[in-house]
Amino acid sequence: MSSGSNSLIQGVSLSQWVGGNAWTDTPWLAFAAVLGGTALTIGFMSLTAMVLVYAERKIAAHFQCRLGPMRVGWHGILQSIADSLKLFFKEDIVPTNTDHLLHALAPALCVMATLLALITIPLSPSISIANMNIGVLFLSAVSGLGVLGILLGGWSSNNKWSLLGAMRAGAQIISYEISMTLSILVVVLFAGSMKFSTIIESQATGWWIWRVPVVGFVAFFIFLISSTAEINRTPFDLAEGESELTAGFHTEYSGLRFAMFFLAEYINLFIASSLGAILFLGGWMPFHIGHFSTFNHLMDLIPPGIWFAMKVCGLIFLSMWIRWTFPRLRVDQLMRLEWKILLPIGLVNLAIAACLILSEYYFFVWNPL
Amino acid sequence: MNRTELLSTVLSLSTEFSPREKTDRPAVLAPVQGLTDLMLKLRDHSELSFDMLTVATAIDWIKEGKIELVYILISSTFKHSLQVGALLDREKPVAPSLSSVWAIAEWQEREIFDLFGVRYLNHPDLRRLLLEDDWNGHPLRKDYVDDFMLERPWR
Amino acid sequence: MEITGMTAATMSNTEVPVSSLDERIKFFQNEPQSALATQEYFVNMGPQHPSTHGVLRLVLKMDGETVREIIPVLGYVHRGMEKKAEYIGYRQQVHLTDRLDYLCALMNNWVMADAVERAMKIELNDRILTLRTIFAELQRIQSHQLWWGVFGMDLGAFTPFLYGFRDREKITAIFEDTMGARLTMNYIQPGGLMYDIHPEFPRKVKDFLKYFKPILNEYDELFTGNVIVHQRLKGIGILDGKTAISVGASGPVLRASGVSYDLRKSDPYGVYSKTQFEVPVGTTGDCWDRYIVRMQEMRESIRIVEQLIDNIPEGPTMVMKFGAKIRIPEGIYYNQMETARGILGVMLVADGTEKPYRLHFRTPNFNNLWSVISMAKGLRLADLVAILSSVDIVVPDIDR
Amino acid sequence: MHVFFRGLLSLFKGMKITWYYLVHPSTVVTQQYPENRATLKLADRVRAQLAFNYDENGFHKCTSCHICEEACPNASIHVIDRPKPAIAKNELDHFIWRLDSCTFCNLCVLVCPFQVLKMNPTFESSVFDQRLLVYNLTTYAGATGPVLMKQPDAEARNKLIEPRSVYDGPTALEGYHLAGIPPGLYEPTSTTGVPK
Repeated sequence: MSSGSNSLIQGVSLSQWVGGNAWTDTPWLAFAAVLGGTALTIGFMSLTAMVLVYAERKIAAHFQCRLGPMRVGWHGILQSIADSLKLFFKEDIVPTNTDHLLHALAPALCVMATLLALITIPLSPSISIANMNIGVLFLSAVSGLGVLGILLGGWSSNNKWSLLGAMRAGAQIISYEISMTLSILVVVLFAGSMKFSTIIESQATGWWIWRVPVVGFVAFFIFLISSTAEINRTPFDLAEGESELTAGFHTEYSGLRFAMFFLAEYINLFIASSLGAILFLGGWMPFHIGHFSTFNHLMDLIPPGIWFAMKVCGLIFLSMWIRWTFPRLRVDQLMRLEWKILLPIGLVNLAIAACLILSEYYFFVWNPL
Repeated sequence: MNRTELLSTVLSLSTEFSPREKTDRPAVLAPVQGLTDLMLKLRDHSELSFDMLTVATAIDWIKEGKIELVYILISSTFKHSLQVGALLDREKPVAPSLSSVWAIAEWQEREIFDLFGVRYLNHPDLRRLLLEDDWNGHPLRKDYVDDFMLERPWR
Repeated sequence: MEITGMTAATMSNTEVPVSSLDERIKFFQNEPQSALATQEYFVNMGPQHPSTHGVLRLVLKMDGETVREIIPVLGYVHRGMEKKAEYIGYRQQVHLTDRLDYLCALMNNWVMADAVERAMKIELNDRILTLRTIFAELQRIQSHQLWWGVFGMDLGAFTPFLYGFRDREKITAIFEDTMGARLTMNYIQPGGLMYDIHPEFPRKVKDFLKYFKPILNEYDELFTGNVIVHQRLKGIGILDGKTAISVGASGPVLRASGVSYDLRKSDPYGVYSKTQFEVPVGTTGDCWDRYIVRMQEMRESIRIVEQLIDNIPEGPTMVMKFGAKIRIPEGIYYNQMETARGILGVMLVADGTEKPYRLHFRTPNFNNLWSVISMAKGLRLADLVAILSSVDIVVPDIDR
Repeated sequence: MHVFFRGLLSLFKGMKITWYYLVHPSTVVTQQYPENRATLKLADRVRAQLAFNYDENGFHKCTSCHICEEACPNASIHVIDRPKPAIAKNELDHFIWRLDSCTFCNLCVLVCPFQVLKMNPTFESSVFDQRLLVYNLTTYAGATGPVLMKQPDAEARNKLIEPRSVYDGPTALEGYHLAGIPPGLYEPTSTTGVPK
């Protein structure tokens, strides 16, 4: 996974856990580290997805005056485990006249893309699988792969609804990728780096969302919208749109393969939210207000991992809140929103950000320490 | 317009209308030939203006050997209604299609064709509406029998 | 590089339009060998589809996302109701009407009972009529609540669905107390009502109205005001008044198209003539108008119930007790009323025996569905879903 | 611009509503069904199960007049009677009620001249086999109550009574024999429901 191109990937913190120059000295140790990293990532991924599914079901239920899962475990806390077990043991139905190879490949591709994207996310200063210096670029490149899985899944199902869903997803994800990248670029310009840890450290004195008063917020807003569209969630869930396309691209999937799509969807939610937290909300940096040093010290007491988790949870909650409140857009409105509204705003925003940096009218610094 | 006024207006419209007995609302009988023209007259008459075809159905009078087409027309402006009947031969029921007069008649006629077997001339798309395409017979005819008609099994 | 479409066009010696890019694209799309040529395809929407509200099947001829043609295929819940009606007595017919449009079972019961009563010339007392009117209006609110929820779900918002059902449940509970059933009540019988109302009924209805009025404003805030909803509904699925009349549309669909035709006003039955209410009428006849008309109708229904609930007259709830058999004098009787979806008519052909010679149901959804065909042509698939939902079809009502 | 912000405001308004319900758990309306059996009270009039009215002695008043059978729109009631020489009339042998085709229209209850029938609000009647939805409602077949009460002599009364195995639940249809109906009394239908 990450063992190949050492020139690209620097400072793999996993190697530091193993100790010393593990990469060069003992190849089997390096191999074990990679294996362990992969296993850890997959474990983390499954766990996160389970927690997210449970959280989504509970939160959605309470938005809607329901209780949600209540039967398995205390307040249904084991519901996700029961569901995943069920999905494991379900029959894997493959319709006749489908392209069997691609049909089987599509969910794997989806999961692979999310897995690759997930390894770049640093969870705290000490926990990160691959802290690359091209983190942002790698993430946006790899997350674009996910759409291939969706397209293949829709196409190989040999079902017109699936195909429609896949086409919608393709058009949507490719379009919104542009806006998302534009908003990410703003932060990259500010921070002067594509490395996630550097971006986060550059926000020690203030988060990018308000360190540059308007530009940062606009970029965050665009990021929020386009990332919601990227991960196919309401109001942009046209690819699945159950009232229109029954289930969109995964209509013909069942059992474990469906579970893989499901997993990818929730991990994408996690990735998008953590990306938002890293780029705009300061990653694991604590919340500081100006010169209130007591308050700031208090904030510093909270460990960085918790800070990061809090921010990610906040963004995930926001995403769920939006999902369970809004209706869906139509496909042409979706495209209009991207190409006629978000893209121009994003471009102008990027230009303004560049001008601000060039003119060295540096930022309205919130708390000059 | 009350009942008698309405009826006299309709009857004065054409000599081919004849009043129909035993109905709870104003009703006339019309000949099948030229039904479309008569209906057009009823629709476009300024005082009647029956612009809505609410009911189009049929009754199978098996003893008389007739099928009666029943149209109930409503005027959306004057809110009055009229029942128009037309008697067909039960063995060879053929009637002109009214789908050019009221758009909905297309479906209603398909339904009547489906359930009574009335053939419509100049109908754009005369297929069965409710039953399967390969259904045998027309169920709302009084002499229709099939194996699946459930009676009380112990009688 | 040469586009294959260009060569095809030059080969067939057709003139390529030069006026605008759009026209040129259109030209090449129609050219069969062109690289831009599109292919229309058929797709079955239904019988098992989440937004056909039952087992309606629409065969769609699509061009990408655009719906070019709609061919409805009916009959998946055809139960031969009219045939069955010829085999059972008049008193038993009422329970069939429960199963037409199951969301306004009480109104359907009323139409059937009223048809029998008119045929037999039975005069009802004020208590029965007032109660029937209250029930009908409560049922209208209930039906519209469900429609609102389902409408939200069809537009992709799941939360309105549960809010709508939550509030509908409150009316259902009130009905359950009095009628002993939640959906298919069979409560309004020829000659009166099955039982007297539950002693708690007026209080519970008042409680409900008090609860529901602010909730309606909440509906507006959550859904009506939402900018996405505006985008999805305004100017979509326009049905002009003339077409609406010619397809025999009725109910909110007709009134949204600007035709103020409501049997409660124009041909008052029950005690509607004694109550004050407005008939909400739309202007353009698009989905948004149908939405607003229905929301407004809920408010008007609340008004009607409020006027009636405080002074329900005393009296018996069954003026004529029938045995199992009722005989109706010979003749054709047609009776129609305004249900939540439009005009439900019952044509009774009696021959003097205890069973009808022929019974025909004129159902509102049958005609309303026809209007969908003309409305949705050339729009997107998502619009078709919105239109279907705004027309508020109930499939058993169409198929009978 | 104005439109844009108004649209944004409308979105926030909707989010405010859902937020309200999230933070007010008292608005939850879910009923935890099997757990709340103790508190779940259905209205008295709920029609869920047809039952016989028995008096305190365990007798019913059915005279086997078949009016309920006539009134039933979908042939869900089948009254089987037998000659009773003691009263020179037919009397009720079996009262078969088919839940699988019943629509709970309540007409049988309404038309019964002796108020023998009633609808109970006991709703948990789901079974795994459709055939089990055929009920035999007479728990006790024998002379009707009034006839028996006229017999002061216990010996003679016992002669009027033909004790049957006590019925305690639904009986399968595809053999009426399970309901205690002797073969030949009634030709069972085929599985498709079409009379032979």
